[in-house]
Formats: sequence, C-alpha cells, structure tokens
Amino acid sequence: MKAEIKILDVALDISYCIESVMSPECGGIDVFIGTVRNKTKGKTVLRLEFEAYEKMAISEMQKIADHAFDRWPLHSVVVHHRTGVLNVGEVPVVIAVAAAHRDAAFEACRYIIDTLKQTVPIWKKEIFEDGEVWVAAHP
Amino acid sequence: MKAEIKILDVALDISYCIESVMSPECGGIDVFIGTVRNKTKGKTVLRLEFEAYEKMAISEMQKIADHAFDRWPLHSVVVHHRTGVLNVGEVPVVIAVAAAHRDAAFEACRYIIDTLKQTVPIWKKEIFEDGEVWVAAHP
Amino acid sequence: MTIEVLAFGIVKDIFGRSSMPVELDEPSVAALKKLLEQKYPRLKQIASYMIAVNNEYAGAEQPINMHDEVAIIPPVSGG
Amino acid sequence: MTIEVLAFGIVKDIFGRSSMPVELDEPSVAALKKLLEQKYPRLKQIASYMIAVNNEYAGAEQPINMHDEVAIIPPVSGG
Repeated sequence: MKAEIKILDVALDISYCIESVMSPECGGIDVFIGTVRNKTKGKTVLRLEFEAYEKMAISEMQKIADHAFDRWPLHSVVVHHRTGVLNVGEVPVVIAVAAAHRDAAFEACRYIIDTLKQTVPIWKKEIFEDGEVWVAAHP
Repeated sequence: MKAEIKILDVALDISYCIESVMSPECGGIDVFIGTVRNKTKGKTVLRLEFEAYEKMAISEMQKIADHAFDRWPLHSVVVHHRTGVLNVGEVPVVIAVAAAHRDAAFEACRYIIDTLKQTVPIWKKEIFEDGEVWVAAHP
Repeated sequence: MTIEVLAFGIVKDIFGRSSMPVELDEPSVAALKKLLEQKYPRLKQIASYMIAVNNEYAGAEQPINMHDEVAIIPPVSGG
Repeated sequence: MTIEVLAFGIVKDIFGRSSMPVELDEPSVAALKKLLEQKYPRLKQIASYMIAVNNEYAGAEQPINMHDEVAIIPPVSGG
C-alpha cells in the first residue's frame, strides 16, 4: 500500500505515473488523465491557470487516497496535479490506481477524481479571448 | 468519432494508445491497463500465453467500440490486445477512451473491458510450475 | 458435405490440432455440435462452447454452408 | 488579536492581495466570516467559501488561535 501525491508546476509525466503503480501483484490499472478542453459551454478557451493552496491540497489529496485504501483493496495510487499556465491539450491531473482486480481500480480512480474536484483546494481560471473567469466561483 | 482496434504480438505501447486518443476537444481520458499477475488463487504464475481468433476478435472488439460510441458521447477509443507469451508484469490489454466529460470516458472504458472479457474470442493459458490451464475452460 | 472446423484454446488441445475436417449430414450448428460431442466426449466437460460461422456467434438453428468459416469457441478469457 | 488570512482564486482578486491582516475581536471562524463580509461585500456574491484553519476545513464554531494558519477557500475547481 503506497500513495504518491504531488503538485507540480511542470508538465506531468503520464508514463512515470503508470510505471510507478505497475507491480507483479496487480492485474489491473485504471488511469484518469484530465486534459484542457478547447471549449467551455461553447466558448473558446485560450488557456487555463491553476493555483493551489499547496500544503492543504497535498493533505486533502492524501486523505482521499487514504480513504480509497480503506474502502478498496488497492496496491498503489499516484495523484499528480499541475499548477501554473496550461494550454489546450495539456494535462492538469493524472491519477493512476493499481489493484489485484479491476473493479477496485476503476471504482477507486473514479472516487479519487470526483472527490478531488469537490474538496482539494486548487482553483482553475479560464482565459477566453474576451476575459477570464474563476471556474465555479459564482452561482 | 474513431476507434482503433489492434491485436499485436509485440509489447503494447501504452503511451501511443494514450496519445492517440488525446485531443483538444476532450476533457477526460480513462485508460485501463491489464497486467499479468504473479498469482492466481494463491498459486504462482510463471507466464501466460494468449491465443486469438484474430479476424473474429477484431470484429467483436469493433462491435463493442461501436456500441460504446452509440451509448456514450465519446471522442475516440483505442483497444490494443496482445497475443503470444507474456511474463509477469507484462500488459495483455490497453483500452484508452477519450470524451469531453469524464463520466462517459469512465463508463465506456469499464464497459469495453467487461464486455471484451465476455465476448471476444481470445484465450489465456496460465503456466504454473506444475502444469498449465486454459482459464475459464472448465466449470 | 465436408467442412473445415477451426479450433482454439482448450478445443485445440481436445482435437489435437487447430483445424479439423468434419463430414456433416445435416448442415446446421446443432448437428455439428452433436457430431463433435460424439467424437470428442471431452467437449461436454468444458464449461461451455459456442460455434462461430463467418466470424459471428451462431445460434443452434443456423444453417452451415459449404464455404462458411466455422470455428469452435470455448469460454473466452482475454483481457 | 491580529491574524494573517491567506487568499486564493477569486478571493485573492477580491482582496487584491494573497494575504491580508485581519483584526479579530472574537477569535472564531464565524466572527472572521462576518468581519470579512462587512469589509468585502463581494464575498457574499461568490457561490460559497470555506475557512481553513491549519490546513483543515473549519466549522463555524471553531476557535482561531494567534499562530493558526487561516485561509479563505472559495469554491474549488481543480482536476
């Protein structure tokens, strides 16, 4: 049982995340890769900016991983999240989950990204041609 | 909408599969990577051998991908499956699914691997120290 | 009518070969299964098996024609 | 008691800075929120916000001590 949680301001290394969770004891790995879309509600996105409250974000992500290990029989989990300016097509988040059986890997990976989006103090600003907006800030 | 379905007798290229589905129109990619476990029901596995009825396996995997595209709003799907001898830790299958939203990517990826294991004519022989067995062949 | 039947996985082990000529009086999937099970009783010991005709799973009533590609599909275990 | 409050995302824009000294008469999360909303009415226009004390989400009744690390957490949008 191990979890590697990181916030990085350089391009995330997807292969590294996958290799880190691979193990002879595992039969299935589920990987979620977030990517920056070129559109939000039909509007062209130029780029995103991610800001994190790093210490707390790491601690909240660690809690999510701990909870996933409690709930499913997992072998290992990697969560890497970007900060800084990301262009369309770049990768804000990679989550890799390895388990003996695929059910656990799929369910835990889904749980981790869903919960991360709800509780981890990281903020995303969308930059459009005609302005910018902090996502989810306003009702 | 595109699907790339392949049966290969060389090591699968996970990075290639992921890069193939990445696109500016997508916000989420889910990837399932099967790996050869060192144990089955407590017994040490030395290696696996995969055999495919290739033409039909491709056609069944294409049907699964088509059905996934009908059912979820997906952007692209890659399914690569190995044949031949695989050692512990090697990768028999990679499934990468890209969609605008992560729900579709997760659900479709899960559907594809679950259905693949039920309908696609590929067979796996487990080789132990003291014998070998075609998986699922006997009740 | 003689057809060539493809075998995979455990069925290849049962047949001792990957392809087998079968003389069919009645050209249907049900008749083929009956005939094979008579000749290879071990087929009845496996969990289940399907017949594929021209790369599609075939029902019991499906006819088999001379140049169809026919295959025995034991329980699959890919992935 | 003066505490330093960290701001992120839209709250940093509202404050015009990433860290802000606040003079607290009553050292609780509820009192801090009330004070901030008086000084920055725009805080009431955002969807919601939480207070974190020492890197943990804090309830309204939680006391705040002199050397606690206090942060305003507007709606998160990572991932």
